[in-house]
Amino acid sequence: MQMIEITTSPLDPEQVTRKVMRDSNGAVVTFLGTTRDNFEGKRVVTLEYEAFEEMAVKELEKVRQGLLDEFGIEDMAISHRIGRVDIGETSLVVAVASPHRKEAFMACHKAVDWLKETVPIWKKEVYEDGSRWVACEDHEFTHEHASAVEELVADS
Amino acid sequence: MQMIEITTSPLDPEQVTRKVMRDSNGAVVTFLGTTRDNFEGKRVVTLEYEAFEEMAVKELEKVRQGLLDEFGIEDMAISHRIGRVDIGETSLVVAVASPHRKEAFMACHKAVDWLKETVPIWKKEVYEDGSRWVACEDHEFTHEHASAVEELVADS
Amino acid sequence: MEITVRFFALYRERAGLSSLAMELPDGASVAALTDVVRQRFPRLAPPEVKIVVAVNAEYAEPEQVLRPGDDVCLIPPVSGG
Amino acid sequence: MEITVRFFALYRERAGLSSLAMELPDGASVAALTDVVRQRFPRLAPPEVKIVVAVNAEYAEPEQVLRPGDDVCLIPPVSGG
Repeated sequence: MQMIEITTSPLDPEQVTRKVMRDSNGAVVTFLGTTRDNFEGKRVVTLEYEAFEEMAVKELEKVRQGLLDEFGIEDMAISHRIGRVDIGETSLVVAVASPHRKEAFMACHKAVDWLKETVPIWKKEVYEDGSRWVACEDHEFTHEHASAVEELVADS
Repeated sequence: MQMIEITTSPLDPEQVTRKVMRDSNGAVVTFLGTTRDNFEGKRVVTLEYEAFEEMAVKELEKVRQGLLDEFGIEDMAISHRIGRVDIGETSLVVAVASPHRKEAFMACHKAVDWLKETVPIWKKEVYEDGSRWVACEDHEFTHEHASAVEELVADS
Repeated sequence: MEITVRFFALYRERAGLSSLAMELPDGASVAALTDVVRQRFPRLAPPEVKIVVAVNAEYAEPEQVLRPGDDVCLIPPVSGG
Repeated sequence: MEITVRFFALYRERAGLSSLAMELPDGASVAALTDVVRQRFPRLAPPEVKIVVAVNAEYAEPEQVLRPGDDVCLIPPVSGG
């Protein structure tokens, strides 16, 4: 089964989620990144994603394998849509399953953070009066935060 | 729209997720609790859930409202199935959407932890040679962990 | 006063019934009720486990005073999810 | 040696082209390439922004030596998700 996918077709979150479900897992966490209708007060009309596909697949596989190893789990699937993605549509699906929920939540959150930092995919926001390539995402789950959470997890 | 639901019917995760999606949100996190085929090495045949329904709905609404307030977000839906739930089937769906992903991840994780501590629903594991009421879940995301993460979130 | 007590899940199976009308002194507290319950059903819960009570579908403190007509439920350790 | 460099997204639009064959000394490093790129396209990226390079679909360090036939891509700041 293809656990990493870059496609111009609309994403099917349920199909991506089904890839990671197994009877030995008790928890499934699915993240959907959807196109917001605004950015810093400006109305966004649509988004265009471009990828360096060959490399993006490799980098997504590094994210996947790195987090499976880190959390000792086996099931993660990532699908990224490219090309035009309209408001409310889904550009990213990350699905993670594990026997217990903590690993699924942490690995899914870190996967999204990690892929936003390293995977060669670019987003162009199209406004009514122009467009711009988004330079960098809100890197909210910083490395410091991530390692602090890791320590908490190790302690608990 | 009914954001809290307790039902004997199979859950539809996509339908629960759709309840929380809006064009102003950019992130959706959906948790599925599924029935594992084993517990401490014993093979589980099926699960039976029982609820004190009137109170469970009230307690789920407290979880939902408490976390919407805590994270300053607006969209969370929780569905819990009761009665017989077979292996691999979904007993719980928690869907949270927010403009940015951190709030959706944290609120969804805390919702699952919180509801497992307070909502009057009981799970009976049925084995090939007997059954038992599960006394307490793995309370992995302890209060200490939760408050430490809150501080990290406030700092970041 | 008469108080009807409902039993769920583990407690229902251990008590062998799902509800029971109990006679209590007027103004009896939740703690008084659980004392009577423990005498009546000594194997319901081990002494170190607190018997949690909900009154009218809200968790109740031991000091809470019961009134006739209250919906009183014994809540075994929960395990939803 | 001749190295073909590919431009994506923001860099493609700023450079006005999606690939360019560049003549570089044999044994030139990634850093030497980005120096030449900056001279050729002064508005590609401000001086404080590092131009990230991928060689054969892997991120490359500035010291990495280029070889004829390498697939060299300039990677603007990413924004997937």
